[in-house]
Amino acid sequence: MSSLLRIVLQRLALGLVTLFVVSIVIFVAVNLLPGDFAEAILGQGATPESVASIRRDLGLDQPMFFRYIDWLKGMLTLDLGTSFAQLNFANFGGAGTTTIAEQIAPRLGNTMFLATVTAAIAVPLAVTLGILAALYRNTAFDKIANMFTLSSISSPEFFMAYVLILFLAVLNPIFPSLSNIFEGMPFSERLEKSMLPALTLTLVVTAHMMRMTRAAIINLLASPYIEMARLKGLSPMRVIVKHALPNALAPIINVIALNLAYLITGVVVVEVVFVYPGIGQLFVDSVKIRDIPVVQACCLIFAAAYILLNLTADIMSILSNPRLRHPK
Amino acid sequence: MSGLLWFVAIVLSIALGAHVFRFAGQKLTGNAPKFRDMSYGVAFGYVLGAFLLFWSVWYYFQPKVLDTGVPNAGVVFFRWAVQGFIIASIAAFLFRLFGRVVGTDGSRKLFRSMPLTASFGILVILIYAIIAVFAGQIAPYGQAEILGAANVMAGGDPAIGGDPAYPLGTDQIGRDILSRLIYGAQNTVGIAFITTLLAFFIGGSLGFLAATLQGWLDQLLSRSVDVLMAIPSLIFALLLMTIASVWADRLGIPLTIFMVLIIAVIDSTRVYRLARAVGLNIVVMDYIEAAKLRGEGLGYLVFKEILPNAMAPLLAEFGLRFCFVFLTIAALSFLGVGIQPPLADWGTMVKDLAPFINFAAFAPTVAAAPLLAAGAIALLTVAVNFVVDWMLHKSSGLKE
Amino acid sequence: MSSLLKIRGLKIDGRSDETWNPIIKGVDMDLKKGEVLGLIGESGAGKSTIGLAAMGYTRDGVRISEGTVEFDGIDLVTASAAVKRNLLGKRIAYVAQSAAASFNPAHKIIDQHTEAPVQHGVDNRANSAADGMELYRKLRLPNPDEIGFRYPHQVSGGQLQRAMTAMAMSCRPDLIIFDEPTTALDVTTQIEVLAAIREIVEEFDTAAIYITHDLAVVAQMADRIKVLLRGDEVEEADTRTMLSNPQEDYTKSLWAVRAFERPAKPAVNTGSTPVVSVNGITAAYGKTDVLHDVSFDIHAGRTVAVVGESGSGKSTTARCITGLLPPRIGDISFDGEVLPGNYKKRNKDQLRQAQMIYQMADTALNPRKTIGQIIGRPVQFYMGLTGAERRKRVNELLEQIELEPDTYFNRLPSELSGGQKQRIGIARALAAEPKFIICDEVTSALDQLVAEGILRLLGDLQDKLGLSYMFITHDLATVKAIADEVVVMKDGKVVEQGPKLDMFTPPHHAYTDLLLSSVPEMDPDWLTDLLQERGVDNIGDAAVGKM
Amino acid sequence: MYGISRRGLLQSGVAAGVLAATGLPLKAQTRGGKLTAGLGGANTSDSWDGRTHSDIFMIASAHGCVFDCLTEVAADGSLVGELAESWEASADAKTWTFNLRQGVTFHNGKSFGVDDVIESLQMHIGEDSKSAAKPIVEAIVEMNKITEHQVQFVLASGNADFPYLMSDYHILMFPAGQIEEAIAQGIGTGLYQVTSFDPGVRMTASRYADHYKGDDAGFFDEVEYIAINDNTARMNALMTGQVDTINRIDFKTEALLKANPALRIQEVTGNQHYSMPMLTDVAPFNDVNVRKALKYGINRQELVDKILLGHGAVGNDTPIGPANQYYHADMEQLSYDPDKAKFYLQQAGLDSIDIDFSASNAAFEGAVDAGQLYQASAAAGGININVIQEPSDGYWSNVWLNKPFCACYWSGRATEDWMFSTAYEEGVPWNDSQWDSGDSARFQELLLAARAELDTDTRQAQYFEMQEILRDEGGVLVPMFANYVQAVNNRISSPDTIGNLWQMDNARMAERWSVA
Repeated sequence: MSSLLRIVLQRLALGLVTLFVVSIVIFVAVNLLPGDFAEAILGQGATPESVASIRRDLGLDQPMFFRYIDWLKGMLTLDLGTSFAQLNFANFGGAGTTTIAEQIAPRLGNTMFLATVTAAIAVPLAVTLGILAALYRNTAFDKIANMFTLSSISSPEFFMAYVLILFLAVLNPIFPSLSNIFEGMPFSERLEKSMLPALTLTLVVTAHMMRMTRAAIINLLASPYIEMARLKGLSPMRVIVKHALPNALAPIINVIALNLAYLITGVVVVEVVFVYPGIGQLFVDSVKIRDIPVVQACCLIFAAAYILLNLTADIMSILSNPRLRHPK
Repeated sequence: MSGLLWFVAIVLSIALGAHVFRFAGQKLTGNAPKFRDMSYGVAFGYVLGAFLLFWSVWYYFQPKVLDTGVPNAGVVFFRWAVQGFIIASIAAFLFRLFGRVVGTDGSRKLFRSMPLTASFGILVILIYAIIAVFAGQIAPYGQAEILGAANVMAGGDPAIGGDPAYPLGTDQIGRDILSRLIYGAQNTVGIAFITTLLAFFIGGSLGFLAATLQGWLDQLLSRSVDVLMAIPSLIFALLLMTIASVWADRLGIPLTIFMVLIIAVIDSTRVYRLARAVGLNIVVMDYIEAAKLRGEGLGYLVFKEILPNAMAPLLAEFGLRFCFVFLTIAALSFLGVGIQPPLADWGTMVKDLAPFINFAAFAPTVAAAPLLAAGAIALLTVAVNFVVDWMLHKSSGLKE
Repeated sequence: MSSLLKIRGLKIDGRSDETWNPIIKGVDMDLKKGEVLGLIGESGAGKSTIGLAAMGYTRDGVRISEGTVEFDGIDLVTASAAVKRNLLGKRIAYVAQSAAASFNPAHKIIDQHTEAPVQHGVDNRANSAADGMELYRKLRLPNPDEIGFRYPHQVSGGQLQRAMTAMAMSCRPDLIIFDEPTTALDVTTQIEVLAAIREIVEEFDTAAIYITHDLAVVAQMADRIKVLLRGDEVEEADTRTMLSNPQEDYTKSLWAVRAFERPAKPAVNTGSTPVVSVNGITAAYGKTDVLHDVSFDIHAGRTVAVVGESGSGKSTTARCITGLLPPRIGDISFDGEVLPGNYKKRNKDQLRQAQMIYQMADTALNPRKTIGQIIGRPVQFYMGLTGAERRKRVNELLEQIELEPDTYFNRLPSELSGGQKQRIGIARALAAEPKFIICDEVTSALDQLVAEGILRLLGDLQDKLGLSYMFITHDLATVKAIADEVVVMKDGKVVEQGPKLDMFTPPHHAYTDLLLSSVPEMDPDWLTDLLQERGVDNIGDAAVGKM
Repeated sequence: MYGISRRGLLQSGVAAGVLAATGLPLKAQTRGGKLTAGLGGANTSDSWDGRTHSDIFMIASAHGCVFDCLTEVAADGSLVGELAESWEASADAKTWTFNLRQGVTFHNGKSFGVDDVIESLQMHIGEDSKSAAKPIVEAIVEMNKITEHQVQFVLASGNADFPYLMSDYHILMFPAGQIEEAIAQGIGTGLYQVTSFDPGVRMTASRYADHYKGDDAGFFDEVEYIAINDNTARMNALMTGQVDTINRIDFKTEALLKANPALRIQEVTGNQHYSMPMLTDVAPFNDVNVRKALKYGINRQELVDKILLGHGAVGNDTPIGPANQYYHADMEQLSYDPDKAKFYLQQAGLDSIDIDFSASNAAFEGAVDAGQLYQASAAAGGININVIQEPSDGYWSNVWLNKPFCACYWSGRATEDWMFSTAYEEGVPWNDSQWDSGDSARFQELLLAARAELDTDTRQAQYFEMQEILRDEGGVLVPMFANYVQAVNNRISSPDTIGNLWQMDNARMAERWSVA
């Protein structure tokens, strides 16, 4: 058990180091964003004096290194800082500014909600279809499923989104095409409004998950212990559930984690199409007005989610491996 | 609510049908093994398939125009889809037949073992290649040519603002959309292809180098790649493209070149991973050891011993990466930072034409233009995926 | 009692490139209750396919096209899936080649053991588990009450193989198919498993089909032997008859292989400089030493066989000699001159002088290069020959390894048979015109007839070119056939070394003794005798250090 | 194209806003229901701070729903009182006295008075203030509280337009002493009280029960403004009935929208204009003949047709548009005439001329295309225009006011004086043509005179003359005015007269529209 713990801790440490390096990369990249908040927000009114005054107020005249240290300090205390917009607003004399954390939390919550709804539809669907395709491989079912999944992997998300809008919102008004969810909305309405983006994402990720599940199961079905189980006269169901699935868990978990990571980070396009107030929208909007602290925070959250999910997958597959769980 | 009831009723009747089907099959065929050993799920599948088939036929023959005079857009689109599917199948079949008769022994053998999907894929790729190369000859107008009438509607129906001279209409400054769609093949596909090549050049050579030399170089490269890969690619690309857009402006270098570089670098991380993994598998082979012990240099090892053996998985990956790059470019263009006008590009076209989708209900042809642009993207990636899928299946070495 | 299993006109097809090709071309078989039938044949003979077909089971891409498989009056070919499921595991059981792969890694051994009885309703779980422990005890597994609660990876290969036999016994079947159950094991481990299987089969009077490619093994296990060749039946007879009086040419040639032995060479002059001298090398992977103070010499024109079980350090020694693993202590000298430890520091000539032939010809030849390129490269690299000269030299080499140059020059390795590939490996080594060649298990992946051909070729080449060989093998028969001197290794140490004759005449070191005595012989009574000699209780101890 | 109205004449001193409220409902408007609007122009940095407002979402939310100003521009362009009941000026237009409406309460119950006015105005001044309304408020040298409901402003110099300036959407009335709280929560005196606000996403408000505007305005029980910056999504929301109205419709689909019987399109021309300023102190633009040549070399109608797709009106090189009170509509229109362009070039002693024109789509959508069209048309007059595409980032700080000839955008100003004093008065920072007395002393003279002139007719004559000067000699090409185009679902009825000062009926659709 101790070796297992050590491996898990090692992975965690590696994840943290990666996150740290990623934070530097993000910081540098974001700070290379040309033009700046002052110019972006002032627009036509950007006289050199007003730009300089805003820059001074926001601390943009500090060297990058000091800004990074400040930022990192904030991160370590889970303080994401305050957006330029809010800082600028504070400098106007306004008060009651909201921090980025407060600003992002509901957005992240919305994105997570979308990801959860999608996962709730996509994961069982994909795993079931994957198992079925593996069981009935090379049959018409498998081939049709293969064709459909390949097609849906291949289509750009926005295409999927528009096709769904066309069929489920315009031609048959079943779901609203505008996902303007907000806090305090009843769950059922929220669900209804999130349905189209969730379905779009489902189409995108299901295909991938299904194919991977299918491949993992087929890979396993060729292994001698499955043959052994069959030769014991076990029912096909039992062979799958008792003998194949436990061993297919690691790859399946991996695929699910990867796709969840994708869901949280890859939703930008879908959020833009459906006007879904998620973190992807916030990111795009913030890039537009060069609100660097928000862009940084978003990027870091994306990267952290990505690293965390990969880490989870990694650890889960370690945990699901009996060799590591029960060392000699 | 009634919709839900209908749904439940249909599912129940299919479930019942499955039972009847299996039972009847067993009785009628005198308990032939096919029916005797048929599980309930399979029977359900057959009945469901039959149901869908019947429904499709029924739906296909619904009237195109409703009693109220409004076009039944669903049926129109469905007919297009079905007709497209049938034409595609026939074309793929004929193409495969052609391949089986004409060509060298090797190519004929290849075509003999080819599934229809793969031959369809190859056919589509060929057609795209031809369109891309001969866009200038095929397109009725230039991609940036501003014609007299702006905002002509697609479909050529003057009643809703169309003009038969421009079957897909013109955009807001009067460029012919059909021509732009054709030129889009050149730009979108060409740029994606170059980007993928570059990504493979960078990722592939570094990956093999890491696999062959191992040690600190491998560690350094692999950890850097880990870091780059921890930043979601679309987000990273978006960020870098925003940065690049200004540098492009300032330096007067087309943004497209930056885009090619950025996507190539981001994508090369994935290629690196694969090349390194494949390389590591090959490096442990005894023939590599034999070459090393012979005293062969690094160049010989990488290019003469490793590369030829890595070609199959790399080629398959090339297809997949191409699709990915293609979709990324489309997505970036869709978000407004990709290929810049006046170059015609499908992603931008989808974004620009998307509002027409809203009008599909009463003018189906109008919605066709954005769907065609998006469909052009989808069709090529589907085709490439079909071919790659077949290649992977054939070599069977590196499935997923 | 009529026959338990009756196979008539069994034909099986395999699919390749979308067409079905026959792989079993009509086999008949009868098996009475309690009888053990040995199925013997070389790779590709269809042994396993027949074994599985006897259970009414075919793998993917394989189908029974004709014939009947009647088990206790039920035709398994036409029986419904449910009927077959009811028989499998309960009345017909299977023991696979690799227990490590055939036990599900996710479940404990005892859970897998009880699965068949519980699922078939033969017994409840508790009773079945208790019975399992009883069987483990009978099979002399260590800690029989506890071993079942381990996961498969926590148990050694030989023990796992016995546990699988126990699992096959769990429902007390009428018939067990043993599919090469000892092939993957070391000789010393093989004995225990063989003994266990034989004992338990006898005790429960279970009929069995024993599939193997090893004549000596089948001689110990089977009442009758059936010889197969490429999906066809060659002959069938009871064991003693078959051994003493084979009828068919093919069978005879199989028997004859075992008699091959090269004449002994005169003793080495004392004082002559050995070609290769391994001087007290200690080497490590990471921090653990895997070789401890290994020393031996290889003289010109001589073959030194390095013998030992897997993990004994044979291949590591080879890696040290080639310079792939620089030794931590000690050195290697070549013609009296000390070589740099790392191959990268050796010069071209030093590299040229020592060549290597690998076990797996598949991985030793670059599959993307033609034979001409593979052999031509060292010719060009070392000798600087190009164009027609190079082609000429390659042709010479191909002739030396007895392959027709014009036929093979442009072929790819995938178009060759296993033996031919191994010959190409030899030619590639020869192309460097070396003095010394390391042969790493060069015959262990080959069928016996082919292996013999390779050994003969190597011997001839040695005579012709005066080569020295270091011959790494775990197979003592090979040692006997070609070695001049023998080095026995165990756990990274040299246990014993000397001329072959000395080694095969007692007294030896205890380990050498164990090793030698564990090699099965063609005598049907060998196992019985050996067990008596060693004493039943000592069989388990034979596997010291193999836990 | 309707809704172009002329502002009624205002006599100095007294406000017309004696009757409560705005607009003049021509038909009975039903109360109740909900207005859902999908608006572009929202940002995550949005807040209730009026000083930062610049785009429609917040203007419609704050100025149009939650907050009030002292005065209000009605749909027909006339100035009426909002929180001020009446006002009068001294003869020199320097001292203004405003009588505030009584009995008005903020949404938190605080009653409205002079202190609120003074404090709300003071928000905009101060050294660090970045308020867009700073120049307006800075002009006030004294604010005197006369009674609880009467306030006096003393200006640095006379300004007849002062009451107009008080209708500016930045100058919202906040509760004194609670400004921070009011900014955080959106507490104003407007018709609607905030129920939720999510910056860059959504704003909802409900009708404030006892509002002083009574039954004649604010007909909805609830309003919901949804931020939809994406054109397609906005259109889609309207088409699928998820919103009742949207701003800035996509011209591409206009024909199809018009064909939809359930919708109608509102289009008005306001003061929003696209311009091409040249620096009149830089050669060759310092030569009035070159400027004239350039004015004749541009094909304005073509620009309107191609850049605005017809959704606009040709400009006459003045920034004064139909929404201004003294818009000189009958002034002779400049038109494309390459011969005249050639003629004026010859006057300048040139046969042909090479000119660099800097443009970026940051100036306005299609600016680069406009440059190319200009290039094509000007060539016939011997003017060789070289269009330089400038980076979008930093366009306003690096190109505008720096490059001698570039593309520019102005949203326009409610009053002539405000517009002129922002960009045409000698020495002001945004004078993007360096227009000064050296170019036209008469213009600068008139500007000062008209500012303090309380007599309408005199003022009109002065402003007309200024527009003529700009047309003939000015350093700014104003080729076109862009229309405000919005679409409304027929479920919602709107008055016949639609405000043209700002999009969405002067951002006051929640106040003026109702359920049909």
